[in-house]
Amino acid sequence: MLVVPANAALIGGLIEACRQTIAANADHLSELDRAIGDGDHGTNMRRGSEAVYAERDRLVHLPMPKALEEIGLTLVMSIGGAAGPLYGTLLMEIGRQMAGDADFARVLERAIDAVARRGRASAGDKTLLDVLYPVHAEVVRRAGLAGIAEEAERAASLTFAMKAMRGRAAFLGERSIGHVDPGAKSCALLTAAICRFLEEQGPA
Amino acid sequence: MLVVPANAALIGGLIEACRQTIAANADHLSELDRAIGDGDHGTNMRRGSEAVYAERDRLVHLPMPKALEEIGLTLVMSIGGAAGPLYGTLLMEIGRQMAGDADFARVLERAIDAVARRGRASAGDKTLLDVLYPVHAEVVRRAGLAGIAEEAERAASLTFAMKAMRGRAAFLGERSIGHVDPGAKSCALLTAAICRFLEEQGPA
Amino acid sequence: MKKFMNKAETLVAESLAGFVAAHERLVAFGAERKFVRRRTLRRGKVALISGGGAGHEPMHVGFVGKGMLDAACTGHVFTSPTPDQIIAAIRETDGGEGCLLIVKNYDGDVMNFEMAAELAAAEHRIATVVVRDDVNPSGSKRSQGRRGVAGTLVVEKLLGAAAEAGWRLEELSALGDDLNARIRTMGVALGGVTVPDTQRETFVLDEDEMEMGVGIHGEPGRARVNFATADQIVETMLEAILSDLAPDGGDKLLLFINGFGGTPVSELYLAYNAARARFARLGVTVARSLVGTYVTSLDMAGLSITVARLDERELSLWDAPVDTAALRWRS
Amino acid sequence: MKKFMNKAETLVAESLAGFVAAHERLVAFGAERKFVRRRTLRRGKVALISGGGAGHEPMHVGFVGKGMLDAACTGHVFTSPTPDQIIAAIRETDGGEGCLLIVKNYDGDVMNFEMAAELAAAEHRIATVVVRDDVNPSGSKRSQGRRGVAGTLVVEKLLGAAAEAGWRLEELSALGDDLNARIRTMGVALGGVTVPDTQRETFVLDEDEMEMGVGIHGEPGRARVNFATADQIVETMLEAILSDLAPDGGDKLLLFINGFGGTPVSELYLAYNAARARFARLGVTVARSLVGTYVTSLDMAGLSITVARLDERELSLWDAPVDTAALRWRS
Ligand SMILES: Nc1ncnc2c1ncn2[C@@H]1O[C@H](COP(=O)(O)OP(=O)(O)O)[C@@H](O)[C@H]1O
Ligand SMILES: Nc1ncnc2c1ncn2[C@@H]1O[C@H](COP(=O)(O)OP(=O)(O)O)[C@@H](O)[C@H]1O
Ligand SMILES: [Mg+2]
Ligand SMILES: [Mg+2]
Ligand SMILES: [Mg+2]
Ligand SMILES: [Mg+2]
Repeated sequence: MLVVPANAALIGGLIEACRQTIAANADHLSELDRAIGDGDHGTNMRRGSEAVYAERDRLVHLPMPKALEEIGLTLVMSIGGAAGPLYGTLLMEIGRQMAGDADFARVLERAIDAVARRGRASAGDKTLLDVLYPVHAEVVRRAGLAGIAEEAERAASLTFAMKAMRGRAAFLGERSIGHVDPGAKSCALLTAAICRFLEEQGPA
Repeated sequence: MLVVPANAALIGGLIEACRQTIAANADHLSELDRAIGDGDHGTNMRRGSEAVYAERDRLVHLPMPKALEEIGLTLVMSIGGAAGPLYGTLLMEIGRQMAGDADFARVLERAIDAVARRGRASAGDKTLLDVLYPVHAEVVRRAGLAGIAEEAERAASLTFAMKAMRGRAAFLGERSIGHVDPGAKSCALLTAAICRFLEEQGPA
Repeated sequence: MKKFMNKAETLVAESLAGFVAAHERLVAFGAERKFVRRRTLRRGKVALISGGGAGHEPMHVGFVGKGMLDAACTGHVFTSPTPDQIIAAIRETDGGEGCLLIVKNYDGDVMNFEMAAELAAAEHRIATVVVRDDVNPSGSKRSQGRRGVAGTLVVEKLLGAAAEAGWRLEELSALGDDLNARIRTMGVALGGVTVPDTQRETFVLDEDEMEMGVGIHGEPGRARVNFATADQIVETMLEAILSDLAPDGGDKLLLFINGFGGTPVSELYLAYNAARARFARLGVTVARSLVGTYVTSLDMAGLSITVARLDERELSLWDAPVDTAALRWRS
Repeated sequence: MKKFMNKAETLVAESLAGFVAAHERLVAFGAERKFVRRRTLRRGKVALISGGGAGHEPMHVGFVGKGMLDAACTGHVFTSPTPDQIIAAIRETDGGEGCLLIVKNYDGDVMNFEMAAELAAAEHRIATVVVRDDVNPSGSKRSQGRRGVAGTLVVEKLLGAAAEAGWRLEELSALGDDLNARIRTMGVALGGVTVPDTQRETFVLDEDEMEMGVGIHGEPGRARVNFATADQIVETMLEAILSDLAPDGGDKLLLFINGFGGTPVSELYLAYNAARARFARLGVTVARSLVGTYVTSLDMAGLSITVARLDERELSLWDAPVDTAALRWRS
């Protein structure tokens, strides 16, 4: 499906694409978090993406699975809060699974399950899982990159109507309804950025 | 000069007149104090006048000198802050001096001196003394009640241009210039209220 | 927002450096300044480690010292510490009797401490107590349950004294879990807080509004209600706490009025007075009291009330000597 | 203005009642609740009495106890106590060795304590120390001189320890006067305060302004200047303090960062860190430190820095045990 560029360029490009989208949207993410959380999600994500970016020279020379696992570890050790263990687990698990399995849909499924276990969360809890599950479904049905990105954005916006069951927002009860979940939003933004980057790499 | 009403009515009337003018102007006095002090002069004066008012049944049956001394003591023990000892000393001293001296100008002079000693203050320091001295001068030159009241008001307004040398306002240095001193203002208000009351008592 | 700071990125590190310098008799930085620990560690006891986001000072670093914590890990403002900090603290303080992690029940804290415990499990015996004292349940059975708020101080004090007295890891962990059923806290905010990173207020209230049932991160509470007199506010809060805690006449209660950072201690004492009057009318005895600014939400105006039902043994743990920057007494 | 209160008239009395109830081990009300005193008075020592307006809590009631004050008289908010309160405290605490009155240099406080001393002089030996630690002189020779602000804590701690050690009235009074030349404080406010009685703010600042050289009654300071980083603010303040205090390399300094009520302790530690860094660059040694919210201006955002030049004997007085609600340590 995709023409994969040289490994180092690919890893470096993904790191840069993620960093850029977070930098551009950090204030918006914190704004969302202020409504139903503690207002730091953008800052947290930026700290994580900057930490990864600072290590890119080392990371780009690793094989892809190892690179993803290391990126996950860096996220865990730099972000803190809820987002750190969740995004960290996602990337670490993708990396680990990739090392032994070529089927990306299955890799992603196992990684998402690990995130759900870490967060003790399920679909509909108004978290980043509400983006990850639909993204996985698109991957399974081999949707194109643009379709995946679109679905991620749509899924994030659907969290608007949900009542939070996990994370700080859950303490708000009914008052959490009517706001997009910051973690879902960052997840959609990252998904879209990755899809866009890969699309640019691939043949038209 | 004055026709003095029955002692009890006079004392009661003076207490009531002072209480009324303070009640009506407390907010304004605190406002003045907020600009160059700590914003409580109106509250302080109201607490004092209410305390005296609460004891009026006892006070009206005392001879005038004793009543004034007792009013002073009540002010001292209820107001606190700078105003308490100053107004308290003034009234206590007037009462004490009156007991042995029929010349009100001399009585007032001695009482004002006691206030100045208590406050370690002189004319021009931007305090209530800057009303008391001119009032005394009017009493000495046997001005009418209306004239005394007018002079008191004028003297208070002159504190606007003074730089405070005593009290909290002194810590502001040059910044104390351009505001009427709250203690001077309350002193003028009380003087005017007393003059007005005595005028009403007297023959036309 | 005006705060005494240089820049948001270094604010926590600078503040911690000041804390450690000001209390050098009691505390020191751990490896790479990842955590704050007692200056002198005692072997032969279970190590107590707590931590959480910055912004709750003096908690937790202020509770490091004899009779309370061995180490505290501080994250960014309102952001839980990362597992590497916690692992470093475990490595440095475990004297062979194992480590007890005391964690406030926020998903971020729980997950980071959990990852640290997993990663350190091969080399250390580790148990975790998750503090859940907030009266406000999230209203759903599937939720993660009650938050950990000011009651954390009580848990850390009691477990700290027990650890000092030689209790073993399992005993400490069992007491911690048990205390969760007997400590309840409710918070009220008179205003939001400004998170230094974003320089924006978490929420804005009118002059006649307050947020009831808030946590300690400047989050909105369960309901925005009319501002009221101290007596009324305290009554509402105590009602919620007591109906949840259901003490009977014989219970020994600990009453803890905690300021959120922007409320002066004079108002806390006034609220304490209102609470005592209310308890007196209810015929409930207050056995121990604490009033002060201990578990904060930056400079938020507001307070929380914590009530704990304690038995005689726990009262002696409370009374046991403690020598930390923020809490200090002899028995 | 949102404060935890019932009504302005009873706010001080209710808060004091809560304070006394919360610290019944340490303190009790004096006759007619006119003052707060140690629960157990010790005969055979000079009695130390202080007081002032309410709104500075925990000062002074928080400093009543072994090693510090014998009694504290509290007035209305920002209003000095009345002579009858002070006289009652003198009567109840004088154990035959006389009374030392510790008074902050505000005309209201000075005059009320003076009247009390005059009225009680026939029956009691009384000396008065007027604390004058503010860096800001009023700028004129004829003025009443420096205000008494947070340095009062230092004076009360040192004299309290000395009184406990059996110093006589004249000796205490001499030390108090002497300390005035060696303690300097400067305050900065990030906002005004709302006086509960009038419900109005004493002054209003823009987001980029601060008041330099403020006292502890919400009064404006000597100058309104641009807000700056913590490092810059601390540098400006230390410069003013040190140029006034003129310590030389050999002096032992006490550094005290005090919060005004609305500033969280994390920011105080950050400021302390900045001050330490500055001292290190100047080659000046800090021998003792205190950081916390001790001398307040209701809930004002801001802090003061106090520096004291102490000799060895005074350092031991500082280190001597103290057991009060707000200040507590063993030597
Ligand atoms: N238990 C959980 N399971 C899954 N996702 C969660 C959980 N808790 C929080 N999240 C996600 O994390 C986001 C908040 O992240 P962030 O603001 O960085 O952390 P914190 O809440 O600790 O401040 C939420 O919007 C939500 O998507
Ligand atoms: N030393 C002094 N001598 C004379 N008058 C003084 C002195 N100090 C203060 N005052 C007067 O007292 C007034 C302030 O009174 P008030 O606000 O009630 O007391 P406080 O300053 O203690 O709050 C000032 O406006 C001034 O007129
Ligand atoms: Mg957040
Ligand atoms: Mg005043
Ligand atoms: Mg957070
Ligand atoms: Mg006053």
